[in-house]
Amino acid sequence: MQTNKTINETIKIFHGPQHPGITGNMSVELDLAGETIQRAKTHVGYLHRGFEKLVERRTVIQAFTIVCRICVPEPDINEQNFAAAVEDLAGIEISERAAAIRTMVLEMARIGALMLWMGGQASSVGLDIVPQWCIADRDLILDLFEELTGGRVYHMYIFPGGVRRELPEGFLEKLSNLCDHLEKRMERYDKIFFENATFQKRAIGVGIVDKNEVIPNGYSGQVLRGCGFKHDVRKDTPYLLYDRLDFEIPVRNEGDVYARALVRREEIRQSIGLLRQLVLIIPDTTGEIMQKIPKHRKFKLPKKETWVKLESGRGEMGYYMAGDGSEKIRRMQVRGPSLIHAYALLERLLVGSELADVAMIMNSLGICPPEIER
Amino acid sequence: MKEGFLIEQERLEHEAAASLKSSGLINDIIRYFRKKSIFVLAYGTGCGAIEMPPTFTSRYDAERFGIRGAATPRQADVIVVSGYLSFKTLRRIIHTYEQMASPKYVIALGSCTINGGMYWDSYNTIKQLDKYIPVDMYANGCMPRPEALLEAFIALQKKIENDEEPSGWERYLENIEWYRQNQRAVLGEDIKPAYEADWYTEGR
Amino acid sequence: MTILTIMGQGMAVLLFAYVAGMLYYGLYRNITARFQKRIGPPVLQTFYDSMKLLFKDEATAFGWMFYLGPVIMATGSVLTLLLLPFLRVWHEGSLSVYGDLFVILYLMVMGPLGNALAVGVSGNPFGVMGVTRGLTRLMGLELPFYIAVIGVMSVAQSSDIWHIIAWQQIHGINMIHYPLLFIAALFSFVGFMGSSPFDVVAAPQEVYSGPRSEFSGKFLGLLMSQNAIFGFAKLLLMVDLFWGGADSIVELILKTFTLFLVTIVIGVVYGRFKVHQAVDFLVKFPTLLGVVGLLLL
Amino acid sequence: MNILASLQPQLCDKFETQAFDLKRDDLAQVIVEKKIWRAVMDYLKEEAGFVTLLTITCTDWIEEERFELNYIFAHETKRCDLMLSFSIARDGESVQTLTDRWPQAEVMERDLHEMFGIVFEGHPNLASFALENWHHTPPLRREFDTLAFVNEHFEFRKGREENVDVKAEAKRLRALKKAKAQAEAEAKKEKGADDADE
Repeated sequence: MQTNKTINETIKIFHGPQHPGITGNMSVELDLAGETIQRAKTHVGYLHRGFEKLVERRTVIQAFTIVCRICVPEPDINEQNFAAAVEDLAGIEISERAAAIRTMVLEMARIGALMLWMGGQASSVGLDIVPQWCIADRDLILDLFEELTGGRVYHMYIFPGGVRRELPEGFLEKLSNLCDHLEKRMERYDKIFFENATFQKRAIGVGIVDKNEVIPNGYSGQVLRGCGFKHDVRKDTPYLLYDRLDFEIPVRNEGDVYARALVRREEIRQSIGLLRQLVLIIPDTTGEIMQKIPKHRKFKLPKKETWVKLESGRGEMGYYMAGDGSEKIRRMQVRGPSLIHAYALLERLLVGSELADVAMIMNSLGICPPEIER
Repeated sequence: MKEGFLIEQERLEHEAAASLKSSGLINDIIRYFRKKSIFVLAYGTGCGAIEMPPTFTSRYDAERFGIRGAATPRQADVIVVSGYLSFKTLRRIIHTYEQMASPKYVIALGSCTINGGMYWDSYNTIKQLDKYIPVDMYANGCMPRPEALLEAFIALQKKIENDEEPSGWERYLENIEWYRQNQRAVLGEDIKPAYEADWYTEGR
Repeated sequence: MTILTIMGQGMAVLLFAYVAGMLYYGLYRNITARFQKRIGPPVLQTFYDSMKLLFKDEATAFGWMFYLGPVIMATGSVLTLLLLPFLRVWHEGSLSVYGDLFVILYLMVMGPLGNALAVGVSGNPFGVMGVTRGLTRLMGLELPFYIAVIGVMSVAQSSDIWHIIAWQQIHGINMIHYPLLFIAALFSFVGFMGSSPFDVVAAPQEVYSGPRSEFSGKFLGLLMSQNAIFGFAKLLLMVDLFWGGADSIVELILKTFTLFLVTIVIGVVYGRFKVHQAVDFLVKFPTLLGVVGLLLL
Repeated sequence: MNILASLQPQLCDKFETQAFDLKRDDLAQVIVEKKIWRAVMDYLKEEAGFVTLLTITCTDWIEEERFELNYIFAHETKRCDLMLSFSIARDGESVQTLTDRWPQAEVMERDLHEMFGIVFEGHPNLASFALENWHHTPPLRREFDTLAFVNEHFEFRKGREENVDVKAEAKRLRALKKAKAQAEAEAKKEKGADDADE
């Protein structure tokens, strides 16, 4: 009887898919009593394109062109994961130089994604000045990408066997100038955003993640590090050149929105530091940027299975891939961090918080719908 | 009391709306205002939505042309369909489009809206957007750059000012049967999005 | 003092307030854009927007109560404007001699009530939530503002705004004499103008666009025009109460725009509070200042 | 000491594993029979320290009439992953749910139910996940032909007037090139003959 009574007193609203406070095209079904959320349920599927089916129909090289579309804000992680899985199955070793360039691309993409997150998080508290600034700063990174790969958003650059193009002339110099610029800008963002009194008031103590369920439930990325766990795929199981680079894993203990924001701020700093190291390392690296790979129809994968993962801007992203001896991939499964964050975590965090916190919490989890439903 | 979208639907199906077709000074002035002020619905339907923030922020700054975001469909003039549409989103897009107040315009972004694009053999995306809702302007590419998006907006402004052909919402009213038939062909009989009322029965 | 002069003056004030409000809000967007490192819209953009909306269809039909809401709001703001002293030289032949601070304060609540009526009919949950937020915030906003107003009234020994202006002409403006009261009122004023950090009512990331969620076309255009007029009326009230009114149009524009600039600058650098945070803040800090100001009178 | 290398003898002693495939330093695959997978999983979770369920994948081996389910676990130190695989029949065989152990399994199992039609026993809510009103074959099964589905439900816009079939055009160009090369070769030959004559 008690439950019936509470149900009758609530309002049911759909936060999304058409809503300014939602991250991408998804929706959260909320039951509200006043402004407090009683129940929350995530709905996805608005972006389902059936990538896993499309990849099965294509040859390896054809599939390569569509995998980067799986996650829009940070497409390069998909290319790297796909390439790593194919290389693992086909037994291709990439050269040191290709690995260094890949590392650089991934770190640039990470900064871009974190800048985009900063815009979303700031606009969720109504600080409209921050997205205006930081999305323009992210555009400078996209400009470098355009020079390197020819594409602004989708690069299709990291290919199984290496990377597709040599660095243009003067690229590293521009990159180091960009690092200087971004470092200077970060001080401004500290003042206007991270140390802003209104943001602190809104973010501290909101969306606290239970530390006991972090590891078993597989939360990753900033959620993990915001709860005081010092884990990062780049350190735990180093891939590419990360074991040669020097960087710290930022950790905060509070587990709330503000802790995750500070972790991200520090991650941008660390990524800038990584890029600076790479600018020095890349000229000394050797090897062909592209290994010899079989031709289109002859690129066959053996009957084997593999699982690769890396650290994206939101958490650990993994690919499962199975070959069957033909030139087509038998099965590819994408496991993004958002799948767990948007369901197991978000639904728990929202219950008991207020409607005003929904956009804050969603942004701080970094939920990216296209990688949930592929 | 009927809900808003039901009234809108009835009006779409039974009654032809008055159009401001005849030219004259007053209509010129109205068209000038329409051209100068375009509210874009904040609905990122696909990957093209990633290029919307740059378009509306300080690098490309669409607001200098009078283009700004609007939160609800009631207030918006333009809906930007940014890329591929899955069935589930198409249902919401139709719903949203019918909630908007006329005159309203549709800008379709990316090659996926023209002929399926990358996802030509995908089982869950539609291939030609203009079979389901009328499109006023296409911006092609995968994905279109912010410049292309701005150009589409400016071309739309020109179209509004010159009042060329019947614009999309007029075509939608005239050919509502044809559009409905196409929509039903892919979505089934319930075009309105159906939400399963989950936890009331589940006992979670 | 004939009825014609009253009407003529009223129309002139209304027209001026409309034009000034539209330009101010246009400049608001433009100046904000400059802070955000971009060019920003033309100054007339708010005017274009409201005119375009006036020539648009509506997508909704909820019955006459719904249509009445914007009208009540517009009536409230026009009355507020007309009952406020406009220029000091226009004392004779102005409707404002009938006005009184109590009447004005009541009229200022009329807007949210009109909103509540219309939104209640539409039944949009976001709208209802926005109205609830607006009324909750109003409680917080009114407390420091009323304290400041009581202080000003008790100093001038009158609730007539003309007397308050006259007192300021003899003794100097209230802002210098009673800075604590002015600061208390300024906090509420920033909230009344709907500027950050108190813009909880129509927060797009939280409640869509709050009470306006269901309004489209002509109603939205009317609301925008109403907002411009009401914004100017609120500026006028603050100028009358604390800055001693104005003698000429130029002085009026200077004073009101300076005050407007303050809200712009505050709005740019702060985010949005939650409802209860906003009320908490207003009830604590500005109210305390106001009470101290009252005690120091 | 490598966690996976030390796990191998323990696991193989305790259970009848069909294979223990050490793929990389940080990845291994254990293949078991379906009847013991729950016990192996419990052992992995409680005693071997593989506490995190990362994902569940399914591969459709239609030739061998089986689905291969892969449960991918991560070690608590996050230094290595383990794939636990077993096979089920393509039709009619259900699997016990994992929602009682890991809450994130709920959405993964819903996904697999929708995409492959696998039934998970004891799952609280096998409602649709990404698709809406889908009455066709579950789309990720191999027998579902997405191109046929597309051709049945959609029509494509006609290409431009000057649009040419790429394959035919390539063939034509190749033939043209060949003919040209041949003509050149003949011309050269004739010229050579002429030269020789002179």
